[in-house]
Amino acid sequence: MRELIEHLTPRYSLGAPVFQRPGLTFVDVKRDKLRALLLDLRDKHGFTHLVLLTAVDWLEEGRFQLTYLLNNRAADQTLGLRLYLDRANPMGDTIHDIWPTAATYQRELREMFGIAFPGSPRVDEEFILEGWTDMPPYRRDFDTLAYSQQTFVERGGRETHEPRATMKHKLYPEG
Amino acid sequence: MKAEALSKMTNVEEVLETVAEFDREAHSFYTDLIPKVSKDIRYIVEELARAELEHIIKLRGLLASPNMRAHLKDAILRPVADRRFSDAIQAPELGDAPDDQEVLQYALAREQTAIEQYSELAANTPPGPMHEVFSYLANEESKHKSDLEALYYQIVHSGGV
Amino acid sequence: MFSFQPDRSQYPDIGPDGKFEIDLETGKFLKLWQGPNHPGITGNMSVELTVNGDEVVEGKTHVGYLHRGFEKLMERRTFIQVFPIVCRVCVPEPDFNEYCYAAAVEELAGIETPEKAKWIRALILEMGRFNSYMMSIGGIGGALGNGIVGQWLTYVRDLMLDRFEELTGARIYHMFILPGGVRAGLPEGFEGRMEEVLATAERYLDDTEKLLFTNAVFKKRTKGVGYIDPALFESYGVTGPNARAGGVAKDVRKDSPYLVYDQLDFDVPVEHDSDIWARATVRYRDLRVTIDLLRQILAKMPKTGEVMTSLPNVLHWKIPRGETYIKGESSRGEYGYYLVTDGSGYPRRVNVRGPSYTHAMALLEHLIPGTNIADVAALMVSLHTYPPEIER
Amino acid sequence: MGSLRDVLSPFTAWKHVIETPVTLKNPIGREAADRYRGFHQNDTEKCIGCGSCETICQNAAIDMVPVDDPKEGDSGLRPQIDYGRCCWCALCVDVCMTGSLTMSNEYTWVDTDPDAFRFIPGVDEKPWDAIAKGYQRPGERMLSGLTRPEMMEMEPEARIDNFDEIVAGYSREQAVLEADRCVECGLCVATCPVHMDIPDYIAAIREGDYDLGTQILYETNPFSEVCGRVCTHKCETVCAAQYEGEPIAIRWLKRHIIDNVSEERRLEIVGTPQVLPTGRKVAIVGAGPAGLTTAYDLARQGHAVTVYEAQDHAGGMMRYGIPEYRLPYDALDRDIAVIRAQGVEIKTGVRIGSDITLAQLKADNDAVVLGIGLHMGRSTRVPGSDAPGVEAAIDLLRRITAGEEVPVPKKVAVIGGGNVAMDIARSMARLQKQKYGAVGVTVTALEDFAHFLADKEEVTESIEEGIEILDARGPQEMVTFKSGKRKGEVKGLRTWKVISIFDDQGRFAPQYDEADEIVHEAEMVVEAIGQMADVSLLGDELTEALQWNRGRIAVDADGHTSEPWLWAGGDSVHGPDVIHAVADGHKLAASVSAMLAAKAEVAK
Repeated sequence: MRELIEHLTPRYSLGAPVFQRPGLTFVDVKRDKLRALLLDLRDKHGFTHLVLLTAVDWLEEGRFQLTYLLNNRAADQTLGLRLYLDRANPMGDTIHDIWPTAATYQRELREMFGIAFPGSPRVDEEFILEGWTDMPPYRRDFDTLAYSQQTFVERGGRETHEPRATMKHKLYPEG
Repeated sequence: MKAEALSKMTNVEEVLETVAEFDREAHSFYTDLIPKVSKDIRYIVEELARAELEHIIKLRGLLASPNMRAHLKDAILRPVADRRFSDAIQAPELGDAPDDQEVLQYALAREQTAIEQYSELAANTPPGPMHEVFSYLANEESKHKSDLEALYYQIVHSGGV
Repeated sequence: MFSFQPDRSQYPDIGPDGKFEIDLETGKFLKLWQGPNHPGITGNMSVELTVNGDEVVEGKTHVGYLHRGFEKLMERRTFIQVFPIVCRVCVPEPDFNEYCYAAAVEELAGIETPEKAKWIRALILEMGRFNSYMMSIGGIGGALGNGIVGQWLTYVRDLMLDRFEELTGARIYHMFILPGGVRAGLPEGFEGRMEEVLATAERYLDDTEKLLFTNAVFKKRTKGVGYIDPALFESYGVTGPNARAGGVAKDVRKDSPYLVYDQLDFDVPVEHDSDIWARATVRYRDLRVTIDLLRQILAKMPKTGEVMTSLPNVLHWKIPRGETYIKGESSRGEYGYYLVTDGSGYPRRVNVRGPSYTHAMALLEHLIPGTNIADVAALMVSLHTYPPEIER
Repeated sequence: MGSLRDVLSPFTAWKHVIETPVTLKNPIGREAADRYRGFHQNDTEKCIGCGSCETICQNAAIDMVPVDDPKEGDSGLRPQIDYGRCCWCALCVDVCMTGSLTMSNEYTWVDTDPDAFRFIPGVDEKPWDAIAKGYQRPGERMLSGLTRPEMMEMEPEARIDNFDEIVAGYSREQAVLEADRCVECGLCVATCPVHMDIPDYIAAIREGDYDLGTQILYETNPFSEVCGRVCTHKCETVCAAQYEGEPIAIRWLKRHIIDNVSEERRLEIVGTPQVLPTGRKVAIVGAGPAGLTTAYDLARQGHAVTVYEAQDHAGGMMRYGIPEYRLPYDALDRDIAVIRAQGVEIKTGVRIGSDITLAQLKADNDAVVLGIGLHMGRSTRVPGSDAPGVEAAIDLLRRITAGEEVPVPKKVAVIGGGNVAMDIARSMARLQKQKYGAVGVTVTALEDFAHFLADKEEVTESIEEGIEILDARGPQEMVTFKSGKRKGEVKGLRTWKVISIFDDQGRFAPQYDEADEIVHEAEMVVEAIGQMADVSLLGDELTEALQWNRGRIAVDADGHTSEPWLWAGGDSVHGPDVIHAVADGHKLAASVSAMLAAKAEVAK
C-alpha cells in the first residue's frame, strides 16, 4: 500500500497518508483530482468496490469531510479518500457514472447533510425523510434533543436528584 | 485460735458501714478537690464526685430494704483486701493541684480497690440476697472503672494521633 | 412446459432513450405499492411499482418508515452508551453491529480483546448468521407460497434464540459484545444444548430441501428469474451471497479474515446462475457451513481465559482523533462500521454500511423493470434485504 | 425441466402432520434463562446512591430519588427505573460501584397502570426481589479502573539517611489515569471537613486545566499543598471506588494540581484582597492551619490581621510536628506565602502570655482568635518516666525541626502506636543512620495491629526503614541504671504483653500477660502517646471565666467562646487534624467577620 500511495501522491497531490492498520489507509485528496484518481484506482489498481461514501461534519473547522471508501478485494486493501468541502456552500461531484450505486449515497448526503451533487440521478428526491423542513438533520448543529423535546410530550412523574447537592442541602446547608 | 477466728469474722452491717464510709469519704474528697484543680479539668473531678454520690444513695436504698435488714447481723468472713480498702479511705495521696492524669490515676486505683473488696465479699457469702448485693456492687464498680479507663485512654493515649 | 409469451400489443412505445415514457394519463400504467405492509416485502419498506399489464416497468424503493437516526443518536452518546443501541440497527442479525462497533472502538482506543472473547464473538456471529439464514430461507419459501418452510425454520430459529438467551441474557437484542470483550463465558453444558439445536436444524433443513429445493414449482418460479449480471456486482456494490450466487466468491471471512476465521476450516459455497434459485441455494449451502462452523468454534474454543478487558472509566472515556472501518461478513454480505473520533468522549461520526443499502436501492431499482409482477416479491426476498440498515 | 422427483418430493412434508406441535401451550410463566436480564433488584443496604447507574443510562431511564436521609458516604438516594425507557442493556449493573444493582431473570409482568412500571428496585417490593437468578456482573467491575497508579516513592535505602521527601507525586500520565477512575458522584464532598469540590478539581486534572484546579482548591482550602501531602483524607474513606477496588487517591490528585502550578502563577490565580480595608483589627494566636486559614479569610475581606506565633517560624504543627520527609518546609512555606500575600502579618517568636498578654491583645483588637494546637506531650507516668533519657515525642520533633542538637543514642524505644510515634521513630532512625550507619528503633504500641492507630502506609514504610514495631505491648517501667556513672539514667523499657486492650463493648480495659515481659534495651525512651494544649497562656482569671467542655475551651458551632471577644478553634478545640483545623479556620473567620460587620452597622 505504501508503494501505491507513493506512486499516486505526486500525480494526484495527495496529502500525508494515515496507515491505520495493515489493509486500511486514509489519505486526503483535492476535489479537482478526485475523479481521475477514482478512475485510476478502479481501473488500474484493483479498487473496484465502492464500500461506502459518507460525510463527516467538522462544524468547528467549517468543513465537511467526504469519505470515499474503496476496496481492492484481491489485495485485501481498503483505501479511504478524504475530501474536504466548504461547509458554507457544500458541493460535491457526482460519481454515479463510475459506480451507479453512488447515486444512493449522494441522495442521502444531499438529504442528511445538505451537500449538493449536481447531476446525480434523483438526487433531490426525498429519500428517508418525508416532509422534512428543518435543517439537514445529520449536521452537527441539528440538536436532536431539542427536536425531540419540541416534537414529543415528556411523560410526567419524573424527577431526579444529584447526590452531591442533596447531601449539601441536608447535611451542611450553610457551608 | 479463737481470737484469730474472731478477728477474721465480722458481720454484714459492719461491712456495709465500711463501704458507706468509703463512699462518703470519697465524695467529700472529690468535692473538696473541685475548686483546687484548674477549671478546664474540673469536669473530671465533678463527675467523680457525682458518681460517688449516686453510689451512696444506692447503698442507702439497699440498706433500707426489708430483705436486707434481715441479714444485717449475718456473720461474714472479713475480706483480705479490707486493709487496703481502709487505707484508701483514710489517706488519699494526691497533691494540692493535681492534673487530669493524676486525678484519673488516683480514681482508677480507688476503683480497683473497691472491686477487689466487693468481689471478695461476694465470694465469701453463700448464694442468697447478700451474695447478690456484693456481686452487684462489684459489678457496678467494674463498670465505673471501665468508664474511667476509657476516659483515661481518650485523654492520655489517643489525643495527638 | 409452462412457458408463455406475454401479449405486448398493448405496450407503450419505447422512447428514444430506450425507456418507457410513463404517462399515467394514458391509462396504460398502474401505480402499485408493494409495502410497507405486504407479505412480499421484508421489513418496513415499500416498492413503488409502475406496472403495465403484469409487467413492471419501473420500481422505486421507499424507506424511512422506521428511521430513528441511529447514526446521529450515537453522536450524542458516550462511547459506552452507544453500545446498547447499535444492535437495534438490524433486528434479525443484530450482532454484527455490536461486533463492528466494539472492534472499531477497540482499534481507535488501543484496547486488546482477550483471545477467548474473539472465539465467543465468532460463535455469536455465526449463531446470528444461522438465524438470519433461517429467516431468509423461510422467507423465500413464504414469498413463493411455501409458508410451511417459514414455520419450520422459525421454530428452529427460536431454538437458537434459546441458546442466545442462555448465553447472552437476551433473545433478540443481545447487548453482549462490549468494547473490550464479551460479557461472559459459556454457561455450563452449553455445547450439548447447542448440538441438540444443530441436530434439529439439520433435520428440518433436510425436510426443507425436499420441500423447497426438490420442488418443481419452486424451481420454475426461481430458475432464470431475477438474474443479476455479475458484471454489475462491482458497479452496484453487490456482496455476500448475492455475489456468491453469481460465481464471485466474495466473503469477508476469507478475503480479510477477522476474529478467529483464519483458524477455522471452511469453504465458501458458490453458485453460478445468479438467479433467485442460485441465491436461495447459496444461502442454504452456506447455512450448512454455518452449522459446521458452530461445531468447530465450540470444539476449538479455549476452555479458560478472560473474556473481558478492564476498560478505563467509561464515564470519562475519550478516544483520540482518528477514523477506522471495521467490516465482517454478515448473512447478507459486507457489514461495516465507519467510526470517526475527534478526541472527545463522543463519536464524531458513525456510519453503518449495511449490504441492503446497495442491494435494495440502486440494484433493486435497476433489476425491477421488465419483471413480472408476481416475481417482484421473490426477487426482493432473494436479495435478502433488512431495511433498517438502509435508513438506520 | 423438472423431474418426477421434483414433483413427488414435496409431499414428504405431510409427515409433519402427525408430529406433536412444538409451540408452548402457555408461554406466560415460562422461566427465562439463568442469566436473562429481567427486572432490576437493588440491595439498598449496599447501595450508596452514587448515581453512576443514572449517569451511564443512555435512555435516561433512571432517576435518583430520596428514600432516606443522607449520611456519610451515602446520599440516601436510590435509583428509580422507568421501564418505559429501560432497554435492559444492564450497563447500570456493570457500572454499579458497590455491586448492589443486579437484575432478576423475571421478565413478565402485567399491569394496567403504566406508572406502575416506574419503581424503585429494592424499596418498592416486587415478587422478583429474592430471585437469585438473573444478571449479575460476572467478575469484578470492568467499566472503571479498580486500582490506583502506584505512587513513585524513594526506596527505603535511599531515604533512610536523610529527610528528603519520600513521595514523588503523580506524573501527568498517572494523575490522568487516576482522575479518570472518579465517577464524580461527589459523596466525598460532604465528608471533607471543608467540603472541597473534589470531583470538580479532579475533572480539572482530566482536562489538564491546572489553573482552574488551583482556583477550585483555593475556594475552600488555602493549605492545598500541605493537604495534598498530609491530609487525613477522610474523603477517601467514603469514595465510591473503594467497594470493589481502591478509593481514588484524592489526596495525591490535589497535590498533583499544586505541583503543576508555579508559585508565581499560584499567586496570580489567587490574587490579593479585592476590597477596601475595613479598619478592623483581629489578632490570631498561633500560626497553624486554623489560625492562618482564619487570617487568610479575614484578610481577603479587608480586615487587618496579625498572627502571633511562639516559634521562630509559622506553620504550627504542620512544621514542628510533621517531619520534613512527609511535608517539606518549602511546600508549607509556599502555602503560607500565599496567605502572607493577602496582607496577613505573622509575628514569629512572640509568645502570648509571656511576651504579650491576652489582655493586651484584647485591648488592641476587635477580636482575638486562639488557634494554639496541642504542643505538650502526655506521659505514661509509669515508674522511671521522669528519668533522664525519657523524652516526649512532640518536643523532640519540634527540636529536630528547629535544628537543635538532640541526643541520638544507638538504641531508642518509642511508646505509642499513632502517627506521631511513627514520625518520631522514623526521624530518630534517620538521625541514627546518619550518625552510626544503622537504625536501632523499637516502637511498642498498646494496640494490636488490627486496631492500630497509625496509617497503614506509615507502618509499612517504618518497617521498610528497619524500624521494629511491636504491637500489643503495655509499658510498665523505664528501667534505669541502678549504679555507676550513669546511675538514674534510662537503660531500657519494660513492657508486658497486652492480651486485650478493649472490653467486649469496645472500651479501653487493658489486660496484660505479665509472664510475657520484655525489657527493650534503649538509652532513650520516647513517649509518643497523647498530646495536650498548653492553656497556661490564658492565665488563671480567664481560665476561670471561660466555659469549658471536657477539658477543652467550650465554643459554639461558630467557634465563639463564652467570652464575646474571643474565638477558638483548631486542634486544641477539635482534636488534631490539619483539614479539620482549616475547616475551623473558615468557621472562625465567618463568625468573626459577622461580628465585625455587626459592629460596623452599629458604628454607622
